[in-house]
Formats: sequence, structure tokens, C-alpha cells
Amino acid sequence: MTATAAVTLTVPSHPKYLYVIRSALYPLVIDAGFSKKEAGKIILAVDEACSNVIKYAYEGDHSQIITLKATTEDGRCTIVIEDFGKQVDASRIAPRDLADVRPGGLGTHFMGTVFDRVEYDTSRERGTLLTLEKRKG
Amino acid sequence: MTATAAVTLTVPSHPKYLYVIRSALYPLVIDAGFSKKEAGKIILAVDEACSNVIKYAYEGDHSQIITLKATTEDGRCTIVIEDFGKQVDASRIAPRDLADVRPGGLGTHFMGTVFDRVEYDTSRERGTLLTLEKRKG
Amino acid sequence: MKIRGDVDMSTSPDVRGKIAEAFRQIDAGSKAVLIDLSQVRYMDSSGIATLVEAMQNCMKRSLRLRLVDLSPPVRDIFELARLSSVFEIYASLAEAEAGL
Amino acid sequence: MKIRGDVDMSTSPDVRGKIAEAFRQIDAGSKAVLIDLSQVRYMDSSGIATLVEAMQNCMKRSLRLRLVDLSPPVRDIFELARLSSVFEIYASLAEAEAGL
Ligand SMILES: Nc1ncnc2c1ncn2[C@@H]1O[C@H](COP(=O)(O)OP(=O)(O)O)[C@@H](O)[C@H]1O
Ligand SMILES: Nc1ncnc2c1ncn2[C@@H]1O[C@H](COP(=O)(O)OP(=O)(O)O)[C@@H](O)[C@H]1O
Repeated sequence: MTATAAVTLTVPSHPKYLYVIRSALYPLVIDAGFSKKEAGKIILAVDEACSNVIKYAYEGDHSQIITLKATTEDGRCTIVIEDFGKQVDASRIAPRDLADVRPGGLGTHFMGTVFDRVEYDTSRERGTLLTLEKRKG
Repeated sequence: MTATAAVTLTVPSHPKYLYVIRSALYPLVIDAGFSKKEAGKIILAVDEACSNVIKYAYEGDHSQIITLKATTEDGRCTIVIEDFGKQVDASRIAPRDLADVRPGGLGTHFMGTVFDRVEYDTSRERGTLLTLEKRKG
Repeated sequence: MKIRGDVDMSTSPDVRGKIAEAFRQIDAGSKAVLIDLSQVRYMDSSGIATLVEAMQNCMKRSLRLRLVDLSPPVRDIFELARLSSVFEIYASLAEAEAGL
Repeated sequence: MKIRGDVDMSTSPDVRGKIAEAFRQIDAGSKAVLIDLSQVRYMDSSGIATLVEAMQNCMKRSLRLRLVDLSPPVRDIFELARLSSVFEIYASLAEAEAGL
């Protein structure tokens, strides 16, 4: 597929737009050949990444924006999530031990389990680019 | 709502992305307070406008892009559809007489019936900005 | 015959093909073509155009076209297009088959 | 009690409130809190965190927490979180009420 076969979505950094993100991504991921079950997991992991942008990069400020760029081709999807907030401190990002049952720490676990590539890029002056990539299993 | 409470979506000019547009817009329109029935009609009219961009502005070329910007506030939604193709010849856009039952001419009828404002702007060098606006009930 | 899923600019060519196939397989004694729309939740003007064509095809062959079990959103779209009176619409297959 | 709709960062505060309300209205003789999840199609980690909290609340009061009738997508999410064995999960209300 050509470079233009990408879908870009920009939403305010408010949790109510997580549903819009899920709704827009789901048909794209299905169209790329993933099963409903796989697509559900991909959507979950993207949702967690965007929730973390709202919670950590923007520290709950809902007046900022999140941009997602989804590129799909047969059997592969790549989603780049861009924010303009506080940069990720990679050393602080860690899924918790799942045997330790308590709220929190699941989001990064989902992202790591679902995607083949999870890459935080903080080389720009502000914000983070998070690349999530999954090839069909 | 502030100016940032806008959602922007860019998709390739291929009919398969009409479903992505509908999926992303529906929850926004519901969130703005429109009923399911009203939201269904708004989504239909936007879909027709985007189909027309693919058919007429891009003359079936699927490698171009369409950008939608949806701004919602309580009881009102505004959707601006941007293309970079052949400019609309406003004199050629006309819904057909509905008594004349044949394929075609329904899209602009839907747009005009559903929206309070349908405005084509061709003042830029290339492409068209179509503004569709609806106030609740 | 039964149509499933959204019928828009992307899928209406498939639907047109399916309807053409149904026309080919029709019995000599048939009086009507019934299209079950219960599994269609969305239809745009390209879908309506496809149904209008099907109706015109039916008229040429002296067949009736009957649309069966429209979902509420599709009923809304037919109303908006003022097509509720143009097509023969039935609530169920049994009613559509009655009196043929 | 029954939860409906997607449970994500946007809606889990409401769900937390609903669960707190259910705790307040509980009878002295109750042995368990049952949460019907059949109408939930999506749940993210904030929803799971809300249920884990509810479980901890139940344990403090010597109540059982039982989750009932998970939809297939929610079951997938529980599996991914390896929580299928942490919660008591039942296929139906009748089964969840049996043996309390
Ligand atoms: N975008 C981010 N920016 C900064 N820190 C983050 C980001 N995403 C995750 N983290 C850190 O990683 C930890 C684990 O995140 P996660 O697994 O999603 O669980 P939770 O958010 O429930 O704590 C968070 O507590 C936070 O410290
Ligand atoms: N974006 C556009 N650019 C140029 N012409 C357009 C555009 N949208 C509509 N038109 C013109 O208006 C006519 C009516 O459009 P419409 O009601 O959507 O019906 P249809 O596309 O089925 O003919 C079209 O046939 C076309 O000539």
C-alpha cells in the first residue's frame, strides 16, 4: 500500500474521545486482516497508550491534543501516537508483576503483550512519539 | 467548548474509508446530544458528501486524501470536509426532483435536508471546503 | 435473497453483483424477487440506487420487487429519500410471499 | 448489580460510583456481591482496576465478589490480564447464586 494509505486522527486529550479512537481504528485493523479477537486486543492496547498520554504526558490536562497515525497493510498495522506533553521517562515505564493483584500497571503489560514493537521516541523538543506495531500472528 | 474540542480525521480518498469516517463521527454526534435517529441522518449526509468528493473532486482517484474536521458542542455539530481536487462547480450541484425515481441525485438532497448550513468554499487555489452544520431540533 | 452489512459506495458494487446473480437463478414461474434487509444497518444513496435499478430490472421482466424487514435505521433513510411509497415494503417474509 | 456499556478511563468513575452505591445498599445477611457484565463489550485497565478495588472491598467485609456472564471480548481482556483465575467468574446468575 502507498504512503497515503494512512489514516490520521487528532482528538482532544479528554477520556471521552477514547471511544472515538476505538471506533475509528477498529474497522482499519479488521480491514488489515486481523481477526475480531486480535483487533479487540490491538484496540485495547492503543486505548491504554492514549490513556497514559492523558494521565502522564498531559497530567490530566484535557485541553491538549493527541494525534494517531495508523498505517495498515495486509497483515500488519502500525500506529504512531503523538503527544506534545511531558516526555516519557522510559525508566519509569514498567508493567507490574501480574501476580501482585492491585489496580495499575496493566496498561504497559497490554501494550507489550499485544504489539511486536513498542518504541518511545523523545528526540523532539517536546512530547513523545510512541510507535506500536503488530504483524499478523 | 474550547477551540481544541475539535476532532480531525484524514483518510485516503477510497470508498472503504467511508466506514471509518462513519464510525469515528457517530459517537461525537451522539455526545453532542443528538438522538440516534438524528445522528444516523447526520452520518448519512456526511458520507454522501465524502462520496461526492471521491466521485467528482477526485474523479475516482483513490490516492488522494480527504480531511474532516468535526466540532461539536452541546446541541450543535459542524463538520468541515476538505479536499484538494477539482473544485466544485456550484451551478452543477443540484438534488433531483424526488418524484423522478432513478439512481442519482439523492446525496445532495440528503445533505440539504439534514443540515441547516451547506456551504461550498472554493476560494483557495485548489480543492473545496464544504461546511455542514446542524443545530439540534 | 438476503443482503448483509452496510451498503455504501464501497460495498454496493458487491450488492449489485449479488442481485444480478439472483436474477440469473430465478425460476420461470417466479412472480417476485424478495430482498431481506434485516441484516442491513446502514445504506447510502449508492445502495438506494442499486435497489432502484433492481426494481427497474424487475419491471422489465414483469416481476415484483419486494423489500422485507427493514431495520429502523434503514427505514429512516428510506423516509428521508421519500422512497417508502416507491418500494413495496413488507415486515416479514411470510407477508411478502402472501398473495403473490 | 449490572454494568452496561464500555468501561474505560472515561466511564470507570461512574462504574466505581455505582459499585459504591451497591455496597451501601447491601443487606446484613448478604454473602456476596454479584456483578452482571453481560452488557459490557469493552473494558480497559481502568475498568479492571475498578473491579480489583471492589474485590478488595468485598474481602474486607467478608463478602464474595462474583462476576457473571462475561461477553466474549471482555473474557479475552481478562485472559490477557491473566485475571481469569483471580476473580470468581460464573456463566449465569443462577450459577453464581448457587452454593452461597
Ligand atoms: N506516556 C507516559 N509518560 C510517562 N510515564 C508513563 C507513560 N506511560 C506509562 N508511564 C509510567 O508507567 C507506569 C505503568 O503504566 P501502566 O502500565 O499503563 O499502568 P498505570 O497507568 O495503571 O499505572 C505508570 O504508572 C507511569 O509511571
Ligand atoms: N464535490 C462535488 N464536486 C463536483 N460536483 C459535485 C460534487 N458533489 C455533487 N456534485 C454534482 O451534483 C450532482 C448531484 O450529486 P448527488 O445528489 O450527490 O447525486 P449523484 O452523485 O448520485 O449524482 C452530481 O451528479 C454532480 O454533478
